Amino acid sequence: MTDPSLEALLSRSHALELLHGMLRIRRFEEKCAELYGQLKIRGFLHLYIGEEAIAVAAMAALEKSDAVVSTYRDHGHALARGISMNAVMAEMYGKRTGCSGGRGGSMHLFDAASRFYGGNAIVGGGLPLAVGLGLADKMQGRSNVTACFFGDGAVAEGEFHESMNLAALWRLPVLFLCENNYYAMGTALERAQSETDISAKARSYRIPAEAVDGMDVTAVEQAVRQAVAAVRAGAGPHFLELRTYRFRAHSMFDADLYRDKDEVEAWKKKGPIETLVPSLQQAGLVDDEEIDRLERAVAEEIAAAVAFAEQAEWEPVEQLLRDVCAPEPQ
Amino acid sequence: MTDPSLEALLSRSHALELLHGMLRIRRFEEKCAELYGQLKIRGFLHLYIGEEAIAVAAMAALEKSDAVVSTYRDHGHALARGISMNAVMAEMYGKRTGCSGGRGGSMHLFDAASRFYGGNAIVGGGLPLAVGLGLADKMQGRSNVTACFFGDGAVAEGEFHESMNLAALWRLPVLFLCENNYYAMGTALERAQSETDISAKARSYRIPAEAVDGMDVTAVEQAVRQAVAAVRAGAGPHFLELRTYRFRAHSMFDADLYRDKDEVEAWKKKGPIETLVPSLQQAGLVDDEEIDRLERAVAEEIAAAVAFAEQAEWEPVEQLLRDVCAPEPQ
Amino acid sequence: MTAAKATYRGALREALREALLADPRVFLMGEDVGRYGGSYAVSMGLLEEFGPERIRDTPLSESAFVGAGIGAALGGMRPIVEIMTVNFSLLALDQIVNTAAALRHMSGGQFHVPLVIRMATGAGRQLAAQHSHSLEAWYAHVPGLRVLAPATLQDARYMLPQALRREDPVLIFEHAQLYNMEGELTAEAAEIDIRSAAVRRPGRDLSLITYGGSLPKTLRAAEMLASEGIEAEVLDLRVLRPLDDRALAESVRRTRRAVVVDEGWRSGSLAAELMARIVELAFYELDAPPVRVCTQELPIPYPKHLEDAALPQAETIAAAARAIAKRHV
Amino acid sequence: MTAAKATYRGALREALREALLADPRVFLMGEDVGRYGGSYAVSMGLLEEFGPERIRDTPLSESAFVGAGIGAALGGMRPIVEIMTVNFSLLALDQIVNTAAALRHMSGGQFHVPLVIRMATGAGRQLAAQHSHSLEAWYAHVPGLRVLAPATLQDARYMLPQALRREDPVLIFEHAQLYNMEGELTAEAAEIDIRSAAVRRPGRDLSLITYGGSLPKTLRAAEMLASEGIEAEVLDLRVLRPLDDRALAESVRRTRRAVVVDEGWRSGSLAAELMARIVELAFYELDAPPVRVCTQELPIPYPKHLEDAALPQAETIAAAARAIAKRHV
Ligand SMILES: Cc1ncc(C[n+]2csc(CCOP(=O)(O)OP(=O)(O)O)c2C)c(N)n1
Ligand SMILES: Cc1ncc(C[n+]2csc(CCOP(=O)(O)OP(=O)(O)O)c2C)c(N)n1
Ligand SMILES: [Mg+2]
Ligand SMILES: [Mg+2]
Repeated sequence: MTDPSLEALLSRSHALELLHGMLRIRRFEEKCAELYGQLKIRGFLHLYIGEEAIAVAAMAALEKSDAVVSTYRDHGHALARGISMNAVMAEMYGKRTGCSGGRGGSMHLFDAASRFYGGNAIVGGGLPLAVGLGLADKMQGRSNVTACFFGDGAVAEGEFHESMNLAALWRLPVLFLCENNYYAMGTALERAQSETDISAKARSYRIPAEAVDGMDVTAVEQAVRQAVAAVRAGAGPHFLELRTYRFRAHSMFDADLYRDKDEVEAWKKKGPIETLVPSLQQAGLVDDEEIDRLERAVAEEIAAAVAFAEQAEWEPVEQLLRDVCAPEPQ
Repeated sequence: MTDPSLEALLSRSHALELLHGMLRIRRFEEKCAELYGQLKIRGFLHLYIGEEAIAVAAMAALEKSDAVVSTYRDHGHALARGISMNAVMAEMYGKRTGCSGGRGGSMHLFDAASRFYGGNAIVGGGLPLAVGLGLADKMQGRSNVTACFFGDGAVAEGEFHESMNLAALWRLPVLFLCENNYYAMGTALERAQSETDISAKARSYRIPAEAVDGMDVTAVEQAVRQAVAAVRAGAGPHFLELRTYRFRAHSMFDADLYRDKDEVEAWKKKGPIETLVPSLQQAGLVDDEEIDRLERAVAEEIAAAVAFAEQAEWEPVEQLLRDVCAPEPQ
Repeated sequence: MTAAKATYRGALREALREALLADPRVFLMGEDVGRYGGSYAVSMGLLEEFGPERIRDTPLSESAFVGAGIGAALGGMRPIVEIMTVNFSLLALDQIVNTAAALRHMSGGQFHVPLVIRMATGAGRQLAAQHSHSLEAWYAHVPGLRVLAPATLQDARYMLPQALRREDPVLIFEHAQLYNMEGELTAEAAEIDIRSAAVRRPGRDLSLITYGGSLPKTLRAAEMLASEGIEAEVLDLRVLRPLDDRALAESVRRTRRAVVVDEGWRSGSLAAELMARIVELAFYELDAPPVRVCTQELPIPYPKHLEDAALPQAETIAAAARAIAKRHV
Repeated sequence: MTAAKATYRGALREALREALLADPRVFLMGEDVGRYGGSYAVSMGLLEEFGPERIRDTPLSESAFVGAGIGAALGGMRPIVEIMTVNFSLLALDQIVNTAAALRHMSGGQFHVPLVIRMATGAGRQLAAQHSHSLEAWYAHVPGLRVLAPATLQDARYMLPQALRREDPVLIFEHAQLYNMEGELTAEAAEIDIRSAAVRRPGRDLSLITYGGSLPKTLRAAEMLASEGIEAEVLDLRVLRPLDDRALAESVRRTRRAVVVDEGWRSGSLAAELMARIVELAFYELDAPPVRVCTQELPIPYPKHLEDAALPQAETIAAAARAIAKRHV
């Protein structure tokens, strides 16, 4: 695959694709929040709203044969990766047609077909997994890339350190994508890290690293494309710190008392959809009608997904113990 | 306490003290190896031979009220810290008069009187402990320093990362002393770390760090004194990488097949005693007689320690369950 | 005896406040205990009252901050470390087992670790496989630790001061399903110890033995049984290590029948240990084999009907009891 | 049937060699498995034969390299991860419990983890508190895992290929006291499965139930008992999860008396689970309460006389057996 030029990236149809991708996530999650209020979705629900540019741009830069490792904040990654909205919504409901058979719920979206190795509810828990996926690719001479998402909070965990070192030491084809939204639950980055420049931390393992404006979908896509190309070419792991912000509370249980209202409002203005739409409009690439059309398409997709999830069946209780282990060989 | 001048450090009596300290460790461990062959000492035995300058110089720079956290390679630290050789030798035997009541053996030397918080057989396990000791000192407004020893191998562990960050973030009075002997068991540093410059790794947490020739007892003492002064003055944690080499195998079970004989021989020539003695002789500060006197004193101390350990009693089996928990309050 | 309306969460918070007020060596440390107010809102307001030195938010680094708690205890403080949930405690297990629990013995009694570790535990909130563990049995296996499971408001309120009086590590498991529990809290702390089990409901026909989040379910089961003429005694273990053999033996010898209820996975559960002890203490006095009601052996699934089916419920407890109960015909 | 002199260590090494030769997806990864030859010399010589890609030394980072093993298994490899000893496995427990064991169920059956993890376990070599754990019971508690404890040369040699044939994580516990064990090794692999317990010595008077490093001690105890006229059956569990209930029930129903021998600390030991199962499976057939011989509840001390006193020994096993055995008068 050749690297499309900046012009191509900015081409109207591609821009609309990215916008569409982000709107799908945004509206899907707004719906999820509503469904949570209606007790249709239960457990923990972590919204990605505000961070959509990262998932959409990163997935655009990956191949189908690449692997993705996600976190508990995984709806955006899953949708952008191409898991059908029906399957994701059914999973949110816990229905058997969900992308994890209903077993996982919001934090545990999985999809073998798109090599989506899951949501992970243990902060930092996905990093060693990504290292191993990269190791398997390298040992088997495949030119896949494993993209590993994690938050700024995960950077403090020991598993981050061990995984960075292993990936760098063995020059594994892993792309680390740190979604730095400046908070781990209620703990601000500067109260969690002695060194708040996360990409500098990554470089201390001799991993090439760069900080990117995570609100700028084009900037993210370009950075990910370059990094993916380098990783695929055998340059070893790469690291991107994607600076972003979550517009909503950490989870549905969070009263969000630890962030300044002004800070939140200021970031919302910088949002990935909030900034892309006017810039496309100014460049004359979209008009209101086009936006309406996209919004309608998204609304329809979501309505269909809700209907799909609503009508889907529950897994019968008799199957509770299925898939704990493989059936005993005879 | 004021910082003694370099001249003072190099003064004859101090130089002899350092040499004496190193000889005590060297000869003590040579004796231990012999006793291991005689099955007097059992379990694991990790010799510090070659690394004596670090323990001796570091302890010289610490106050009695400071705390020390060690590793399973702890004989040198314990002796230099001032735990009596009798108590250490009795512990090697597992006798009740040992510095840990005989319970711990070689890897678990403890001494409350000198705030020696022990040998630790889990690589990296002492680092969080040191952070906590520093935290207690800081919260209680005491100007103590906690000196934390660990090997190059520990640097790869997650606990290293988490501890560095916590100490730096909270500006705790901890002095990290990494004894880089270039091997973790049979694994050479360059096959364990993507970044082999350990002091650079420490700096990535915003901890002031320096690499020091760990074979030069004077250089180590000077570096530790400066670092201790800074830590005690409230500058937060400091880090020293002390470059050294172990002359013996990792443990008594190790056939030492992974190191080049020439490499070992070359390092032996750079040994801390091997280099200090001729330089003192050249400077006319010691003569052969003086060295003999030191060696005899050390030999006597060791002989006494062996006799002490030999005649010491075993803990009666009836006391097996003592000190698992405090006695139940009435 | 005055009694006031309270919640389990509020009782825990009051206990923390009291401890912080009473002893300057006490501090609380953990992820999001401060600004956020605790992931289960237990420490809400304490940062404002006691400041960031004593209500200390930590980075996500379970091993280091639990180890730092151990070190701080050694250094003369009385730390209370909150591990957000038992699920994340796996990352700190090495520090707990190899340092906190072992240090006193290993050092020949020279050092000890007066540390309290609190954590939420248990399933029942549809949090799925990685957030629904009940690993109390693992901790109760480790010599050197004391393990508590407050299942009532009174215990939530008064176990902590007792724990802080100990010279060795004490782990307190707060079942996540209990935080919202409401009830009356009396000022009677005198009866609270951290050594003994408590009979929460007397009964002569069989013993239902449980702890923590399973207590309310077990009490419901006992009511169901009572309406059928079976008088079940409910024994709340309260202390999971060391277990109160006296209370266990006393109850089982009297009722001669026992059902152990435990949210842990069946194989290797704490219930197994209780079954073993019942047999060791009262084999010849049993009129029926002791039985256990545990969580089924699978990672906890997200959907409610499957989660419910996986966990012990009042109905399954009652059914197990019926199967072995003495009938008054 | 050909038989050759061999050691337990050599049998393990042969199994590794065979696996590496048979399947290019198999590789061995862990601390010092390569240049050093394995801390217990199990993999000595394999680096020279198979090269550093397939005999892969790792940095000291238990969580990451076990997690990398899980990822590599997901990516189509058949990794064998060596954790040097069970003591360090605590640092990798999160990956094992929350990822390896849970993934198949949590993903609705889409992903599974064909990973083998080997580790040394147990005490008896005067390695003191932090290097003497026996935590098999913890792993045997976790749904999604299979846990093996080879106690014979034959099992050391032939369990691995069976483990590698499985689609889910298999943990193999090698007791450190067994590595030097010598004996005859036959080429008969056919009888080796990883589902069933094995009677290592038949007997009618009582069942001694054990596994791993306690098997030799238990067999010695059985000999002592035999010389006194008590014929003890010795059941080697071999598979600690899932337990072989059939074999357990069969043996205990026949002998009507059982002693469980387990190097774990008594409270919460695997022995507790076996006691519970014996009662569940055969309560009415028991002629005496089942008893257990476990490790005493303390961090293992260094001196030999204290370590010996802490651990199960042939004498203490025999004594426990005598106390409940049927006498042929
Ligand atoms: C090991 C572990 N510790 C604690 C938690 C509880 N927890 C869940 S999310 C979270 C914050 C993570 O922050 P970050 O990595 O920045 O991701 P974000 O939520 O901002 O996307 C915490 C503390 C957890 N899930 N896992
Ligand atoms: C967590 C842990 N993993 C593995 C081991 C086994 N082990 C003991 S010492 C050692 C090497 C440590 O090397 P280093 O930190 O460089 O210290 P050195 O022995 O060189 O002084 C290893 C792997 C251990 N004790 N703890
Ligand atoms: Mg964040
Ligand atoms: Mg080293």
